[in-house]
Amino acid sequence: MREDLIFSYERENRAVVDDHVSGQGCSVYMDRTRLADAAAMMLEAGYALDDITLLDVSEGIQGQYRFTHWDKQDRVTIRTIAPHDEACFPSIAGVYPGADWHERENMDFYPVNYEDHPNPTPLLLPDDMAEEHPLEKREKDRVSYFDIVPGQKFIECDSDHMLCSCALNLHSAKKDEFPLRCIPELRFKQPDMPANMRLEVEDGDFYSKHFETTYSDDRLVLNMGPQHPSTHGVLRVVLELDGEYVIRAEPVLGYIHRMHEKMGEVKTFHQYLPNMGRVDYLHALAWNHAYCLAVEKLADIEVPRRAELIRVITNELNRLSSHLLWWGAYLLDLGAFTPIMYAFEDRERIMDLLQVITGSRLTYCYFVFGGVTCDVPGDFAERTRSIVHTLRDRLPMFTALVTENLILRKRVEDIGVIDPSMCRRYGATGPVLRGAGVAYDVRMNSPYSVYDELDFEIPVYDGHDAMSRYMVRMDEMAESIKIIEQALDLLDGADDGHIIKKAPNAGFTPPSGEAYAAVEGARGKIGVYVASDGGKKPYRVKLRAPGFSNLSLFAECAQGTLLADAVSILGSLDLVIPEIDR
Amino acid sequence: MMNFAAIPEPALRLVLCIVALAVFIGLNGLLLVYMERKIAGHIQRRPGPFEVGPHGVLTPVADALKLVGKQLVAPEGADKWLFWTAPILSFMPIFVLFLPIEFGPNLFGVETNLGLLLILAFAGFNVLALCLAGWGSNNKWGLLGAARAVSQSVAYEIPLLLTVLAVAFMTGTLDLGEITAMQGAWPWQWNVVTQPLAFVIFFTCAVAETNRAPFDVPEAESELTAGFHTEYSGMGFGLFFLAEYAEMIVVCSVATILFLGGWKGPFISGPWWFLVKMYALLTIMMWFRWTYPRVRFDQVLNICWKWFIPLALANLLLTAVLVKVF
Amino acid sequence: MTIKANIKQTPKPEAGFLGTLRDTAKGLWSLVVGLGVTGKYFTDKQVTVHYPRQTVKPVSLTGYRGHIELVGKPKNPGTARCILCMKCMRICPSGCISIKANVEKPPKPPQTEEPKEGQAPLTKRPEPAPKKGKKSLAKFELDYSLCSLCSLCVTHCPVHSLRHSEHVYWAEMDKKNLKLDLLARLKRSVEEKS
Amino acid sequence: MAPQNPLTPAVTTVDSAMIASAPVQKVVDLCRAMSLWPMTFGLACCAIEMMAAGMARFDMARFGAEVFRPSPRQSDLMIVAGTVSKKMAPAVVRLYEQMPAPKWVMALGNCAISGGPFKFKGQYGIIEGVDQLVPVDVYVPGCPPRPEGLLEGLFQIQEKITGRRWWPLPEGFEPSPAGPDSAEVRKPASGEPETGKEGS
Repeated sequence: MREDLIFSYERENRAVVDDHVSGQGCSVYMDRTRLADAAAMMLEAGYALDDITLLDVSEGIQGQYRFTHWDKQDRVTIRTIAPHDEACFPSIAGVYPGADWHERENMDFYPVNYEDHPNPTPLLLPDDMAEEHPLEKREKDRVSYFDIVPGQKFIECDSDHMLCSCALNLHSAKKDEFPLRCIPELRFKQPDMPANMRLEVEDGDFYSKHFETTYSDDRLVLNMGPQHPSTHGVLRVVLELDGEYVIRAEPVLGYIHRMHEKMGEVKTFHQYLPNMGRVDYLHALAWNHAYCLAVEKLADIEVPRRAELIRVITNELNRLSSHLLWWGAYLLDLGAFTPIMYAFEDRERIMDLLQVITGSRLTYCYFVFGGVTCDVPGDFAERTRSIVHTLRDRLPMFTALVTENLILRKRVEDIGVIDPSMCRRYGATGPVLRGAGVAYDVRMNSPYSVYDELDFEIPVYDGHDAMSRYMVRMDEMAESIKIIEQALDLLDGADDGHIIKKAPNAGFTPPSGEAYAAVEGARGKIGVYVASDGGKKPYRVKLRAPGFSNLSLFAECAQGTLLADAVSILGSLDLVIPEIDR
Repeated sequence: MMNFAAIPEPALRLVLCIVALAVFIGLNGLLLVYMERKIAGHIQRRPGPFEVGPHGVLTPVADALKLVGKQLVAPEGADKWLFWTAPILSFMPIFVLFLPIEFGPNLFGVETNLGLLLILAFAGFNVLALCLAGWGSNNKWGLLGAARAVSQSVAYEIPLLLTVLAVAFMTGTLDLGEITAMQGAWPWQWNVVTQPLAFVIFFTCAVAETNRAPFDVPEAESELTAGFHTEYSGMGFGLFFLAEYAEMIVVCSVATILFLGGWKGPFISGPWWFLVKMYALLTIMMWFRWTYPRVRFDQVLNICWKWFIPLALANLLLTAVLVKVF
Repeated sequence: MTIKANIKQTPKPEAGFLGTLRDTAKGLWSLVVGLGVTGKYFTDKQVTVHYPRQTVKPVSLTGYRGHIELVGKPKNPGTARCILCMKCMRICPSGCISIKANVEKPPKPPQTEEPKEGQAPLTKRPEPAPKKGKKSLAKFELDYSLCSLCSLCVTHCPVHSLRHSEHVYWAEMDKKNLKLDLLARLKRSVEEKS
Repeated sequence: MAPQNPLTPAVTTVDSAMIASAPVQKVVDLCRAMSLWPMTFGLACCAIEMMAAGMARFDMARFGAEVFRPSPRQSDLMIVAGTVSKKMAPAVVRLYEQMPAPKWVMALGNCAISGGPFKFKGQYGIIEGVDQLVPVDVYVPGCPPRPEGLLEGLFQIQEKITGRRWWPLPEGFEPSPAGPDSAEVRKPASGEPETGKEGS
């Protein structure tokens, strides 16, 4: 009965607007056969792909494709469902190349297939875990989708929203025109290649073997990572080199996959908080913030103004420390050893300050539902002011030592050209997108917290190259200082407590529902999707990591560059690998 | 060191000289390692080695002894013969390089009127060693590093030679002793005044020749892990390390002789002036390393072929004309 | 709403012959400027804290959370305030706290067990069900190697029986030593003081 | 990294020394302790604190340990800084095997010690403690540990090599957190105040 209902929703291509409830803009339910066309339409309309989430409910596996428009304040989710015994979706990687990784990730975690996927290999899990699907729910754990989203929350969209017409168009086409072939043995398909053309590889692991498909005498296949100084952790990039030129690059992920999404389902809402400090340990507070915002949206918690201000201040301090580390590490990639030392000097000061209130130096667990764990001490404002002043005074030194340096400029100018269309296709956000000349910042486009009361600029550079991304981050540091100072001024007037009176306690169970919250992290748009069935534990947590999308364009961006430039591009994307692998 | 000119027998003199040089290179290597780490530390506002011995002076000694005591590993599939030849080959020619250098009045190993040529010729050996190291270790990073090293060294030898030639034109000799002798004690009597461009080019090329930052592309840490010596452990790595520092000493010595008046200096000339000048140049080299980002590999070659060689040629031409005119 | 985007032009090398020349000159000068910056810092004061001889305490260690510790009662510092509500154990995300209680028969309040259990908390006991008899803390173990220092146990403790230690200089050669018996630690710290 | 069980531990056989004389051994050990070159090998959060320990404020260089070598062949100390996933495990083992003897391993942070916060029932992706793969010499707990913790770990490795602690104890240093049993073992044996194993 219910199953009928959910499938009927799809057949009718209903658009549902529930932004204020779940933070997802409008949701469109459609039949999975039409997905590829819908994606093409979305791309044409200028939407960028945020992420692809799967939700395992008793009706089947629901695919949620989240799109964002950069200019309109619009977030669209296309939802489609596939029954468990026929879990197969058409791949939209042909339209949005960024979907490639999202789909591969989903194939790792769920027993689903994506038809016509260009490269159906495991992404995050080791290749010998192909038969295990850790996020697949047991039969008895599954709940109905309507337990998560009660029927009354579906509000029909009667507007002339683009998607409604898009849905109508699709509806008018006959269903038979989009046949879906479900091939269960789709995974691990080796590309068809004549045997004599295949390079015989005796050693190397699954990924190297999978990578080396064509035969050529003068090509060198090189494994950069998982232990390599410039991959900032354990990213591995398989490179095909012709001399020093990169012919093909393929990042291999999963070396620090820490099961964050699985942990979301086995821990309670509170217990999941410390994980948020460890997804992206350089801008941990942004993840704290996104998760708390999502859960607060779910449980309809209003956060006191003072708490919001503290959140903004600490968040921006954290952004400063993250950018400082990036600056140093990037210069380290480019071969300068000293800048990172100067950057850490300032970073240490910021970390000392954050440590006073959060208790740790980088893996913060400071925000809780309804506020922050503790109020700032009395001398906090004064200390913060003096620290950001010191930093502001040092920024010109950074410019003199590095930004204007001839050698650096030659290393970053016109390197790693990423244009807006590429960002759209891959879903890149953050400084990568702003370095491509697109003014998109979650703080500006869909303001959260108290950002809309503050006066600051979103630096955007139109150069599309590594230099632009570099400049965006350098300018953002100055803007963060501005934000902090203004928020500190406002903090004196706000004395409604650092946390709501009846803060959720250990037995906290938010009502069932789903919520999505996005914040602007140092690396881009951080999105947290939480679905709850009314239990103590989240039913599903999806973390949309900006680095994941940003890295996915590396393969295209690095093609034809020099090895040294590839390193420079990797650095300019500002990667934190645990965030990508989650 | 002692006055070698007083010893008549060339053979004995040579043996003594090599022993003295070995000590000199070893001591200077340790000193340079210490100096580099201290300079790096101070530039980065930290003390650098500090606790091992007073102000950490024993740290390089500990490093050296540790490297000696390390297990030697040759990777599977490496050409063992080439693999172990390479570090030795990189270190051995260093002795020859030191022989004609005149550290003080009559303080040199071999008196030869082709000293400069000898140094330039044997400096080329190092490339061979790096090439063998990269090729022999059966490592892709090593191979890339070796390829970079070869093309860089070959390219930079040309402007180096051209600038040296300019000085040779002026002085009319290739004998390092004579070149020193033709310069005066005071800075304005040094060749650097008449050949400033040559000095700049020579010094930059010297930085590149010794694979020092910002031209350290063959061992670019963030790109090629450790470049040609990726697979070397223990003393194999130690020898490369030592050879690099020894070469730095050689190029700075040559620069001192060619452009800065060698052991001559104001007030009391002598070997101390030589050491002061040499160490000043070494300090500048280290200062470069801890300030600049690395130049990209193709840019390294571009700088050489498109800037240094034409400039050095022009300089040489001008020198030739001027020498002819005056 | 005063957030606005500021679209700027990325600095590019100047065009034309003269521009290139100017650019090159500026670039070369920038190299000298860079040397100047590092040269200046060379002579500057160092920022290093010479660790074992000096520590960053107290200013820069404020707030740092070490592993958790039990807090003794104000009057009886050798006994933990703990009321055995087990909230900390339940909320701990990594399950690093294990608590064992002694259940005694109601008629005999004085302790007959080992001395380290101390007195059963008699004053306020809102949480545990008192029907079965008095409970007293027999064991409070922390497997620090699992802890994520999230402070959830500390903030959720109803009687403030937990705090973070300042014990941050800690390294062990044996993994077993990372399991702490907090009750024994509390005892010891009291003994040391007296 | 051929397909193998991710839990295959590393091979730890070492050739015997060429010169086996006690005084030589002592000097060499001292040199080794004072020149522990770590490998540039960051895994996760703790890697940032490892970097912080190398930076100006804490400056590991003071103890001769700042030469972060990117190649395992030239390093003496592997600092496992972060969570070791099953996918990464073969690489960790391989890196350890690539290091020339004598070599030491420090497990930095709770993830490397035991899986830390990422250990839960039914976990599928991480190795619960790097000591299952490679022999660990010193454990530095914390999530992440402060850079001082890393320095203490370094001192302990030096102590393990040479048999004594070389540096004074910092102010407010707590000798035996684990309890009297372990303190017993740690009592300074030779009478010198800074000897023994109190650097826990």
